[in-house]
Amino acid sequence: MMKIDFSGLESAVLRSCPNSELFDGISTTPSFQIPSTTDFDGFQKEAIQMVKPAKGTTTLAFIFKEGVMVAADSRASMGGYISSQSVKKIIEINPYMLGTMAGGAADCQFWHRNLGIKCRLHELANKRRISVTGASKLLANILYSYRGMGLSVGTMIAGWDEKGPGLYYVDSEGGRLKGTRFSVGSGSPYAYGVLDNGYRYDMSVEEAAELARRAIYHATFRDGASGGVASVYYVGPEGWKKLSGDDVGELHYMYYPVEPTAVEQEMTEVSVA
Amino acid sequence: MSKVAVDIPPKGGFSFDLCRRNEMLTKKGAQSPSFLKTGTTIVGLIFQDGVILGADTRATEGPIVADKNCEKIHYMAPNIYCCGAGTAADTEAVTDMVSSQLQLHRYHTGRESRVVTALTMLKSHLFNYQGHVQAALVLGGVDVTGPHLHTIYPHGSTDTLPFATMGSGSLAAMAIFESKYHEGLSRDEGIKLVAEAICSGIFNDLGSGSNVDICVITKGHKDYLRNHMLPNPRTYVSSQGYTFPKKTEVLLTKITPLREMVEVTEGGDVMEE
Amino acid sequence: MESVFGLVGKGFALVVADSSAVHSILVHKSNEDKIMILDSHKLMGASGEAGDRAQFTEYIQKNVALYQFRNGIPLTTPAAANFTRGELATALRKNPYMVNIILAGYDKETGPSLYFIDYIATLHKVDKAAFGYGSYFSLAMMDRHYRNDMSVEEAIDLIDKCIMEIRSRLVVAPPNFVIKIVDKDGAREYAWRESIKDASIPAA
Amino acid sequence: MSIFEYNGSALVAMVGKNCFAIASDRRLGVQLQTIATDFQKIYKIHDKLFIGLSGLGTDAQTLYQRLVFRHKLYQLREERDMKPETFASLVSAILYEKRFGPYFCQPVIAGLGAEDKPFICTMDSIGAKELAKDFVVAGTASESLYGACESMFKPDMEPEELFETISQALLSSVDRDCLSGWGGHVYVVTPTEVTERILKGRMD
Repeated sequence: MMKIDFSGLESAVLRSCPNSELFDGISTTPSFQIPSTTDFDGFQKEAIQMVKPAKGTTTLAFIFKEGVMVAADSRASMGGYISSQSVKKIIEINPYMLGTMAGGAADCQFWHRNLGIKCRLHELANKRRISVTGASKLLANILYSYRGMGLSVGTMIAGWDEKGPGLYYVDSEGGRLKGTRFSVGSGSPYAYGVLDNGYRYDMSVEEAAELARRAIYHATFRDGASGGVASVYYVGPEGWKKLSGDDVGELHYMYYPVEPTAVEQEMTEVSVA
Repeated sequence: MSKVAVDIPPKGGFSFDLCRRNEMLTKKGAQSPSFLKTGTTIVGLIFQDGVILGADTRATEGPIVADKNCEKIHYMAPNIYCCGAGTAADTEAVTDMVSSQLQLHRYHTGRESRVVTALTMLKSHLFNYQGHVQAALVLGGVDVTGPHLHTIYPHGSTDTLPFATMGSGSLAAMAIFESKYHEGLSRDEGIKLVAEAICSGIFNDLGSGSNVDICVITKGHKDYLRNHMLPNPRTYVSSQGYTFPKKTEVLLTKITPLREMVEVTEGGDVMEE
Repeated sequence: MESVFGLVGKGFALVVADSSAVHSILVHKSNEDKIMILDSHKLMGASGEAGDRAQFTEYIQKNVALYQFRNGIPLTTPAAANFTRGELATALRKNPYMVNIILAGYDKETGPSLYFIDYIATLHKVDKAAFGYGSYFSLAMMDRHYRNDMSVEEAIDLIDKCIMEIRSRLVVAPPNFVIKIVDKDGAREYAWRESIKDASIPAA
Repeated sequence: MSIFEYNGSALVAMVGKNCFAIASDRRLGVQLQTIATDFQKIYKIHDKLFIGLSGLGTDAQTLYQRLVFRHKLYQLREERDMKPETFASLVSAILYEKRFGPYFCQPVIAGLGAEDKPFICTMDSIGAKELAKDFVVAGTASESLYGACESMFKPDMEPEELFETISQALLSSVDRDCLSGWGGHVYVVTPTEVTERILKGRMD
């Protein structure tokens, strides 16, 4: 069975811990069985095609004075078919950290859950919560170790630690960006349009929540692959709190009210035989 | 304007002017669409005093049953009928075309049409288009020279047989014919055998289904038994059907009353009547 | 990388287009005016392959003018839009023109109107439209702030927001944009929004 | 994505007690991007004959213009409106004429024939006629529409109940399709009047 050696990717900091098997969980990445095929690329191409990442989604997060605002839609689609309108795309890693889901649902859920375990192990080992920087680095390294094998994840790690609010963008191509404003998914350009224009650092929690909800709504209106419910989370000093989960169907008629007009009577001209 | 676009085709036949544009669209990665196919079991046999044709009534569009009760036994002449399998539009169009040519031929000769005339017209048309016109036909009829049964393949080749089956269900039907057919079948025996062959296609072949149509043609007389058998009635009839308490919300209503057609006859020098 | 967008305001219509002529990674020119004055009260913004764009828009302009000479009265905007769509749909050289069109016009009785015609000849009358990569950013922005009774100043402010957004978010953002307006006084150039300026050549 | 999914559409027609209803969604999209939410897909040929055209928007518009042209010629020649059955054959012939380079458009025809007997029929893109006595569906949401209509349809419904049934079928089906929806447009035609209604649906 061909085994790829990941040792080179171990992050040095964690390896130096004295008692190795307790931390074995942290350092080594769980290595899945690698398919014993000669034509590995061919196999992998079908693998990607088979579990074609449903890129249809809209997620966003931004840092502001009070903390981090995270929002996402809730639609999962496969090509033209809407497979679900109630997918939880904001994953609660731990009471102080959230991750967002874009790309493969299974990949995101599995690796976010895995990241939660690693953060817990870090707390037990070091008696203090892992920083957002540390957590996102952990995830980025894991994803990088599987680079080219077809994982599809585009996520944002948002949280609060000693240094205050933290926000990172991590994706399965190995990218990791620290930033104050991100949007991921097929609806992201629409969300950016509204987000960038309305963003100010000194916003209250309500204003920021409204801006996030509005950006998600506009993305679901224009992008066919986004829709369902706009869920908004706020990460503050005491950890995250879910602020709202409004159906975008109602949001539309709240933002753009339409009164049903009176019944119109219309005469047709006499159609002469 | 630059040119008056009168686009009535000069003399019938196919027009190919969209081909280049469609080719450009398929090159851009959009696959071309699939057409309505008749999966189909169609059969025919010769009995004592003539010919019996049979067909199922399911038309499919890929995996979807588009029509549960379509007609596959096409009228060609008072004494000739033709069952069609393959692309629904092709079978419909080619049988319509040849039936009108036969009618003109009858006016020209003042005699009853012959099955072999229809056969030659169909096969030469199909041959001209080298199988691109996807029509597989079972042609049956009784003319002055007696009963005739032929099958015609999309590329233009034909067989003359005492009993024949075509379409995706032809194997299932042929099994019945091979085991139970014998010379000199009576009318009722023939009808029972044809119905049994079609039923075997309906129940064993995915492309065929719903009901059994039969057409019995004898010297100077024909019985077209539309829906002779209904082996697959609808089983799930919800007794009280659907009622919708929460009415659909309507934004705009426009009612246009229709005038009765007014017969206007000019007075003055009305020529006839 | 090209973006063309437009919107209808109170008594006027605006068309905005980037002005870079690009050939793969090279920018031949950054003040190419892609919005054509079709006739006294019509603007036609076009994006797509350079060759097709120039050829097709001129062909339409000449034919619209021909109609005016022949019949003495100019085409209405809906008529010009339908004519353009018809030509696009039936053009069958090697393969059809690769050109997306935003057609804005002002007619006395019906006021301002904006038409969206894509390269495979789908025609639709709209209040706000956008083509190209820039459309992803500007469409949501326009949805958010657009009202159909906007004044020219408000519309220009919205256009500037869209241009800023494209410049900040689009990786290959075109540097310069031209804005043209059509209202009861006719079709004319309104302004340029340039972030890089060529060496100015004294007007010949 | 197949060419039928380029613009996205949903069409359904249903037969009631000597009346019929024809309904469509209102979205004009370019693949996943929504361009407009008031796109007209159902056209009136004459007072008692409507045609819905799903599939590629440009072909739907071209086909409509050609059908109206041929129907006008017929009116001039015969001095009467076309019966729905005849019109269905006309559409079938026009589609089949392009057998090897087809229009990517699936029509749904609904009309009141002789003695106001309701007639509905649909075709594939090369004119294979498919008459039905209960309902016909077309478009990207057709699979969901098949299910919804199959369960919701009852024979001989009065116009009000027919409107309610077709609207519920349309809205529930488009909610499962990314490419169609954004509101609904329903025509209910009885021998004495045509009622046109715009439905309030989900806009995501």
